[in-house]
Amino acid sequence: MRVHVVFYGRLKQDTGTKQAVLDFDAQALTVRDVVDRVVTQYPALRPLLDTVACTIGAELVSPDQAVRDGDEVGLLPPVSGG
Amino acid sequence: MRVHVVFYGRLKQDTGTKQAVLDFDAQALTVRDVVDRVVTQYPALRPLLDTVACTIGAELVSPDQAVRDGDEVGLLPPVSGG
Amino acid sequence: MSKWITEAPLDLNALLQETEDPASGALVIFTGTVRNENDGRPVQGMTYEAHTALAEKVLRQIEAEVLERFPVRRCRIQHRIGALQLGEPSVYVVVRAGHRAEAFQAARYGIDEVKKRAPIWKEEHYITGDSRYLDGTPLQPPQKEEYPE
Amino acid sequence: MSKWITEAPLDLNALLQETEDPASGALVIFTGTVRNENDGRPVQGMTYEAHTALAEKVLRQIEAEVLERFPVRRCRIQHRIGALQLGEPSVYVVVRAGHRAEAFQAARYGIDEVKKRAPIWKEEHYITGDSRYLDGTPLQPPQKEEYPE
Repeated sequence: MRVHVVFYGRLKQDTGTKQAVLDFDAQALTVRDVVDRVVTQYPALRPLLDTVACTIGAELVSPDQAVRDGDEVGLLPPVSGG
Repeated sequence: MRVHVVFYGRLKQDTGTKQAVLDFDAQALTVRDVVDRVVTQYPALRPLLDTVACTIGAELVSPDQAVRDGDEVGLLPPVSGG
Repeated sequence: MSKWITEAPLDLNALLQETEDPASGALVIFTGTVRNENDGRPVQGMTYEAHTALAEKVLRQIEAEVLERFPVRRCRIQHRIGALQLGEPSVYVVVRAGHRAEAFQAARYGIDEVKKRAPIWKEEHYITGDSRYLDGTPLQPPQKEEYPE
Repeated sequence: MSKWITEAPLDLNALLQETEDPASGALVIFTGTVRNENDGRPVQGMTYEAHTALAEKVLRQIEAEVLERFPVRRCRIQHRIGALQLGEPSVYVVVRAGHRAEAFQAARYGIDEVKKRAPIWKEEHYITGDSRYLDGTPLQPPQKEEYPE
């Protein structure tokens, strides 16, 4: 399975990139699995995880949400609009 | 002494006029004296007096305020701007 | 066109330009507009009348009070008089502040005081052809102490 | 130009036209503008970034909530993204209601919710040449019950 990860806000600075493409061997995958892999690859994100929310497409999702092949998973730090 | 009285808002309807010119023989005159004369001339105003405020020129004045020859005295009903 | 009372249609963009302030991060605007009904009666339009000289003084005073009582940086108030059509703005209160909480509070205070203290009257015209002056708030005469003998 | 998230300069007059309503007598507008300093540091400009698809959904939700929770008749919210200069509006919340109390409350609710829930981020650029993402509010993940298995 291939998952596209997009970093928003300061997470782009923390990772040094806007997005990453991750490949998984697993048959079933959750958002939590994706986040675990992202943190392995970008350890700078670990201390921020408590405040990071995740999306699939236009939906906020919980860590237990299933991820399908080709999904775009967003990692969203605390928001500061307005 | 000659005093110009100007009616605002509903007081124009209650008196049927926008203004009145009043002549007084007195040497000294207060706003109260002017109002008394106005009410004599326009008895329809009597029940409204408790809620009417008075001006001389651009100033809100108390009933004890002295009125001079040529002053313009405004009679202002409750306000409803906005 | 006076800065406070005017017969011309109100110009929000002019008020926004006039109050421009790079140190403000929040802007709150209140506008009153003419409604198409009141107390269940269909309304056709509204005529506003003012004691213009006193009204200008009162609106200036309220602007100054807003700046004094709230930590805000700009305040402009403008009221229109004359015959207004449905939907037309009758009054603008524009407040700019560093942050939003005080901008909201100050704008609310401004319009509340305008309604209580500005010598302005509304005559409501109904589609039935008749009209009525709306009830309002009696103005308070000045306190005796302000006029020492 | 989207109705909720746009890179083009925001157009208040268009929002006012879009929300025109002859049964409303009160209009409250909140605007956020880019300030020239923050925490004592001189600011040169601000870049706004959004998760656009989610942000549009959230702003629409907030508009609907405003209409549901308050006795108001119109609500429009629009947020700009991209590079903004000092003084430029970043967000508009426009509320029309019969009367002013509810218009003020609803507009305040609208902007408070935008700041808490819209997936939008500010990067502040200082005149010293560096920049910083501002701290903010963590988004809440959906409750488990919303995704029954």
